[in-house]
Amino acid sequence: MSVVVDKPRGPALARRAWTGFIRRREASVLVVAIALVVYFQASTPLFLTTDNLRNIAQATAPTAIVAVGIVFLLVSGEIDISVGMVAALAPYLMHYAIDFYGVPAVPAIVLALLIAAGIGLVNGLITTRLKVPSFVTTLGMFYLLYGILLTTSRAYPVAVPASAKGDVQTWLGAGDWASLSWCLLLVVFFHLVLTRTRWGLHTISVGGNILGATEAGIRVNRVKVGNFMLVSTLGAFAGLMEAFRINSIDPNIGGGTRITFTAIAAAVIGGTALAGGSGTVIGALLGMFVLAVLQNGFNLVGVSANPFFLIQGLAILVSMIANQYLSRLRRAGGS
Amino acid sequence: MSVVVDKPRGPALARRAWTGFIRRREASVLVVAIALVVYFQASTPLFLTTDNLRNIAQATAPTAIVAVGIVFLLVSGEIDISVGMVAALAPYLMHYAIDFYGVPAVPAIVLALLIAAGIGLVNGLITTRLKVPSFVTTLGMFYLLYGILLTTSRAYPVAVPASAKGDVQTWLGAGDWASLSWCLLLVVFFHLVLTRTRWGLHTISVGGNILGATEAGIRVNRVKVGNFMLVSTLGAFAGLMEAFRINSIDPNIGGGTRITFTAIAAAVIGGTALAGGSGTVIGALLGMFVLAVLQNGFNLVGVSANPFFLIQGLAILVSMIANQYLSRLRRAGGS
Amino acid sequence: MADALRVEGVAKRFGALTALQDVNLHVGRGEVLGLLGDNGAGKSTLIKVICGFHRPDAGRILVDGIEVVLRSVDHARSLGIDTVYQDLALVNELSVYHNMFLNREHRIGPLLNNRLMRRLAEEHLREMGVDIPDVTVEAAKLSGGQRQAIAVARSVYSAARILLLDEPLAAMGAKEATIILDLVADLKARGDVAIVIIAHNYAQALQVCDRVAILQQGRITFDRPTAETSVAELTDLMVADYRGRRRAAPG
Amino acid sequence: MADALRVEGVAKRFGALTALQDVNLHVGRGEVLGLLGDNGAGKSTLIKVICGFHRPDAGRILVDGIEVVLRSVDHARSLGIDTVYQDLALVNELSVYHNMFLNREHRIGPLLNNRLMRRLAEEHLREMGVDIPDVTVEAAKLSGGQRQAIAVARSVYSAARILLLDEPLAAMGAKEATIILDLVADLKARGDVAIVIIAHNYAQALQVCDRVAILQQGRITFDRPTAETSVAELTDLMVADYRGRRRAAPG
Amino acid sequence: SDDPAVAEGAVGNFPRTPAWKFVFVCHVTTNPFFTPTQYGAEDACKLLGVQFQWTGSVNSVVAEMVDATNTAVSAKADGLAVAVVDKAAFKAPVDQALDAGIPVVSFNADGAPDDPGTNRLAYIGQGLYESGYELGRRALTQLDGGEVAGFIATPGQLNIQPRIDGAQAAFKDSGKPVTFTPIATNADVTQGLSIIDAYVQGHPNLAGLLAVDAGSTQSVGQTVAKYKLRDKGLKVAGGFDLVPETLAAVKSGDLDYTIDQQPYLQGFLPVLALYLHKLTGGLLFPTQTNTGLLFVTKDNVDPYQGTKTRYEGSDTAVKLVERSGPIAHP
Ligand SMILES: Nc1ncnc2c1ncn2[C@@H]1O[C@H](COP(=O)(O)OP(=O)(O)OP(=O)(O)O)[C@@H](O)[C@H]1O
Ligand SMILES: Nc1ncnc2c1ncn2[C@@H]1O[C@H](COP(=O)(O)OP(=O)(O)OP(=O)(O)O)[C@@H](O)[C@H]1O
Ligand SMILES: [Mg+2]
Ligand SMILES: [Mg+2]
Repeated sequence: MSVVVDKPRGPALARRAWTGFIRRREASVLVVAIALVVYFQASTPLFLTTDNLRNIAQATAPTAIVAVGIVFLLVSGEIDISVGMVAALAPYLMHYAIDFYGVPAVPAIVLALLIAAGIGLVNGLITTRLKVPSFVTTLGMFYLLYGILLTTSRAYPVAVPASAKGDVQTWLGAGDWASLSWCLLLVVFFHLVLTRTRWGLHTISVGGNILGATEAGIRVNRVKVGNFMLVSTLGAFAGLMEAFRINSIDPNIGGGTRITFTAIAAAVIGGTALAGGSGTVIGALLGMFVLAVLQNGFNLVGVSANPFFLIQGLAILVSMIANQYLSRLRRAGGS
Repeated sequence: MSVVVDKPRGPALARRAWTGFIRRREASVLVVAIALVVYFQASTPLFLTTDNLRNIAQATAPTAIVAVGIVFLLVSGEIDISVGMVAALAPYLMHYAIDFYGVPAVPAIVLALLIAAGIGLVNGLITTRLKVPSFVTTLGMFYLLYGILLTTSRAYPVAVPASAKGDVQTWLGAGDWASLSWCLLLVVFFHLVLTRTRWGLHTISVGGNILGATEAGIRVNRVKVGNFMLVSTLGAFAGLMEAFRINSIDPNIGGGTRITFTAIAAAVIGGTALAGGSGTVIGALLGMFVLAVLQNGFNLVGVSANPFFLIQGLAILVSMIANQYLSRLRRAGGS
Repeated sequence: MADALRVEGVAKRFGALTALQDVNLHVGRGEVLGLLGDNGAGKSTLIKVICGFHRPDAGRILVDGIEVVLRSVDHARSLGIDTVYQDLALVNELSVYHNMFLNREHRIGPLLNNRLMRRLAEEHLREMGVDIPDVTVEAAKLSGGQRQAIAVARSVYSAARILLLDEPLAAMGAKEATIILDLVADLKARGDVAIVIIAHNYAQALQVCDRVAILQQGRITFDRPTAETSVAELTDLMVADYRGRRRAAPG
Repeated sequence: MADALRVEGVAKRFGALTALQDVNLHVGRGEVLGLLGDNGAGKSTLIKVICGFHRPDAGRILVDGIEVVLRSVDHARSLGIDTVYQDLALVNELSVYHNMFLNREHRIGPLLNNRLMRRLAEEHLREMGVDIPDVTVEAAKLSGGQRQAIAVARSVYSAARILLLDEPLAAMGAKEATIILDLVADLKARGDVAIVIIAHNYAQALQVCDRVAILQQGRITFDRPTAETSVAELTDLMVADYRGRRRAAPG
Repeated sequence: SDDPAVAEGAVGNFPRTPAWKFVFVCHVTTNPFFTPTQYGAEDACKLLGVQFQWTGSVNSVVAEMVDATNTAVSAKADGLAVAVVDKAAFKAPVDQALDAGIPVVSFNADGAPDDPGTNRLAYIGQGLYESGYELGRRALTQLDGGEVAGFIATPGQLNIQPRIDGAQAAFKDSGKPVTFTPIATNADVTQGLSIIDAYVQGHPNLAGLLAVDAGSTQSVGQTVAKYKLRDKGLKVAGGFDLVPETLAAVKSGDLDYTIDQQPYLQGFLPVLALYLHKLTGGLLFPTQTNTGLLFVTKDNVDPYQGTKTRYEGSDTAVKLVERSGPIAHP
């Protein structure tokens, strides 16, 4: 069939860069994010101060890290609503290990991450082997972990263990830009994993066409279980970072389902399909950034709680309609 | 190809009834539900008292009604997380109409339902026309409605308007078995709609194969929008019923996302696929019943707060693993 | 009398790719037009333009001599246009008989007349020589040919006046294909249906078509009555094109 | 030397439906076996049993004379068994070239070698005479024949030693079909590959097969060298069965 | 609430001041408990020609509150009132605010009972733990032993968990043979009602029913009425907050008491304290203020029930509440 590909006219390089940008799926969310930044900076000159950017970074990073895992899991066609509870449990696990069993800080953190991975493994096995829908599996796991958390912690916050203070705490969350640095590192790494490795390709295949993936010999269960483990581990990491940042181990880190919910929203805003088969890690970061900017910006401007939600709701609708409009433009313009 | 269909041996009628039962997708959840009832009745003789059954009925009915709508929407391939807020808003809308604008009770209720349908319409149009993913659309709508609810109600509960007391209140929720009756009525009706009408068939088609449904000339957007309207209206109805039952118009009716979340869980437990294309209304009712029995049973037994969640989580996991096991047995045995 | 279906100057682009360009076509009532062409030539795209699935970027479509702007598949169907899609448009989650009557359900009042549809589905399948023991089974469980049979039955047994068949025989066994061709011939004999059929098997195509058109790289390059061509000529034409390009291309 | 592939007494049931019953089959290295049969006869089911997708309810499979219990498709692939499925097993969300190398990706260290895969995909498609201008496009956007070409290329260009092709030509144009048959002939000429090919077009099948087997209602009813049969005989066989059943059935 | 009233001129006997903006960081921003608190803040702001912003977290997510506090510091707020529900987490943000010259008071919650944690200038409110303790102590005046259930909507959530811990401690400290069982209800009041209903049925020998949040309290009242538990040996029922159903239950005797923490003052007084600190260049230092706790019982419920008032959150209108007769005293 006949192919009439548009040839770049004018200065080729700039044009190619532009088309390269416009073809990326994340382009439209990025434009929305930039528009929001411009809007808030115009509303208040405080928006782009270092202090405030740090605030935004700290509000974006942990949820974005969870969102990275959620992207993989959603792309593979599953969902995990227990990850917020893993985030809350992980700092307690570290605390128990250090304060009750005398484990040094770093091994205690590794232990907490390993246990989280184990939780993901259980979620994955129940879902893939015993065929319980992942929504239900992880709902059960959510309550189970909530119960464990409440009974072991007596539902009360505790201080960060002394041995974890200092460098460990600074590097793992308390430092001004620590959480953002980790977040960017993980986003870049997992962006590569999703787009440039077999694991990513197989994750997409499993979510896009599970029958086809099985027929092609992909071990679909292994891929799914792996992604369950990934999301739990990242959730635990985000929880630890938050505990270090707020300098308190709190049963409400993650807010129950809040962090999961927001991470899913970030992923979907960034272009991940709830039904699986497609998604982008960078998009999820941008999606989370958009949500954090909306939260921060209206707070900075000084909107109070009750009207806040009204405005936030409207802002989400308007910016997401703009986002879809832009991405349709993109698709019409691109190939 | 050769067909060797098992012929019924023994008493044909009983056998046919049994196969008819076993072939139903809801059979396995029903077995789980019955097992739970037996278990709790064995644990405490109070379980099957009228008082307690009424209590279970009242805990099951409103969420099950929302779950009916959720089933349709999930089957059609979309999701609505704003419905809990619609449930909270609807009683206030009635209250505003009655107490501020002097509308009589019944028209005020109808008005509240109509406005809810309008909210569903907006959700549907933004999702289908403007192509915003429904998770994001309804997230925005959730916040928007929350803001409207908070600013107009000042987050304070109000009493049920005098003109809505009496018969209206009794029939619409306060009566001992009112909510259950409505629930069963709606479940039966919408079970028929889903399985025996064009609307149901087209809903399944749209969620199962949207491209194919479009090719077959089904107006997919209309089907989706209709289901958004359905879920919002049912949400409003559930909210009104709850306000009448607890005799207070409270911003925490529905618990924000609690009712939505539980309704989705009920639907999924009952056999509805999160990814769309299949689901059963009766299954969702049974799913909700299972969740309500678990809650009620352990409360009746007297499990205290912190371990409660642990036990509930385990119970959900165990009964859902049993459920899947049973339904695999069923499929192996059936056609 | 005007042609049942006439396509004038239709073009369709997908982004930078031009799938159809200045396509002209006509089919009369009681006529069967065979549409041939390489993979990716644009045949299915043309069908999807005619059935209201795609909007053309240019050109017009005339039904019974009257120009129509097709807003949707539904709209096209209300004009009597019915289609067997290459991808079959089946819903895996629905039973065989519901698929067969999808969007053309028989009803009693508001309720589906499942009993009737079941009976008719069994009849149709029997007529087509396709053996599906239980029409209440989900479409997902069927074999490739059984699936295609349902899609074909859906349209062939409809009251369509313009029938578009996109490779209706691709997955059919030799026997089943013969039966379906006979059914098409029956429809043609009725004299009031215009049929467009896409086929890669030229022998099968020539057996039932009155005219044959070839689509190449989005353009109609050949349009002649069946009597004036042959399997050999058609095969040659396609292969000539292939050889020519092979010579021209650098690779 | 033992047959490359031998199937003994294989049976497969789906619930109450018996899809395969006591199937025996063998293919040697350098041999092409044509598998024919009505729609729903069980051909694809047999392929899926051999490739490790379905577990047989009875019977055994021998590869190079050694009995194997296939735990998964992956396991079968590790034994050199590769398949073109009737449903193609494409992932719509992935690009053409990623689909073509799905689960057989070329890599540099842990990263995919996209450049190489892109180049090879373009080469393979060119060899097959299929025109897909941009191999980075998603598979969802392709025409039916283009999709099938990817699925066929995926297996034909693999290093499989037992190749199972389930209607690999169903959606292919006349030209493309010829080329693919030539590719199969080339593989056969290499002498170390055993090939099973399902086709409804008997002429095409006979052109490349050494032996032809017919599957009817889940049983092998015919297995003969190509030289001892003909298109006419095969067609007759199928139709005879059809007529016979027509007479027996009450409907 | 954020009235754009700008100090055009001086108010009262005060000099003209900039339109200072004070930020309240609350742990449950949309909870009805704090509706009168916001009115209190609003009224104080109107009075003084300043503004306030009400922000924080909906579900007592500390990280969100810390974010909101930091944002307020970035936004150069003129004063902060923070519900310090976690003694460790707010230390750094409060110090940062103080370093930036922003006065900070805590309201409603002030770290742990033994340790405020932060360096806030003063605490204005009534401790959550203490109020829970009072809830239990009051119950102990009506019972000497037996089973007591304490209902909590969301265990682990810092707006109410300390209350239930306080109540539990009160029973323990009393040394009386009381078994106290905390029971989780639900953020959704309708579910909470069903849960309490089930628990009560399963435990016919209950001596006391307590609740630590508005939803659970109203549901306790309804359940007591429904099963006529007063006739079945229930000795005490009580809880928190003043929503209409709760007041009706107190009136009818289904609840013995409900605790009014005077939330209006928890909004009004912080604004006043911050204003005076700013006004005097820091000379007037905010002082520790106990906003008190009041038991609403059958005897004094009438004015609460009869009057819809902004000062209890049940009305928005600004109007004088008349009273007459002697003021009850011991
Ligand atoms: N939705 C779409 N988006 C982008 N490109 C498309 C789309 N649909 C078809 N195409 C492209 O348009 C061209 C024509 O496709 P079409 O399906 O019409 O071919 P066809 O003639 O039916 O081929 P086949 O014989 O293989 O079915 C192909 O190159 C195909 O990749
Ligand atoms: N997963 C399944 N569940 C239930 N029945 C199945 C399943 N797969 C196939 N069948 C049934 O088994 C029989 C054989 O199917 P199969 O796909 O093997 O046929 P086939 O010979 O490949 O036919 P075709 O030529 O139409 O592709 C059919 O009746 C089909 O409906
Ligand atoms: Mg085509
Ligand atoms: Mg087949």
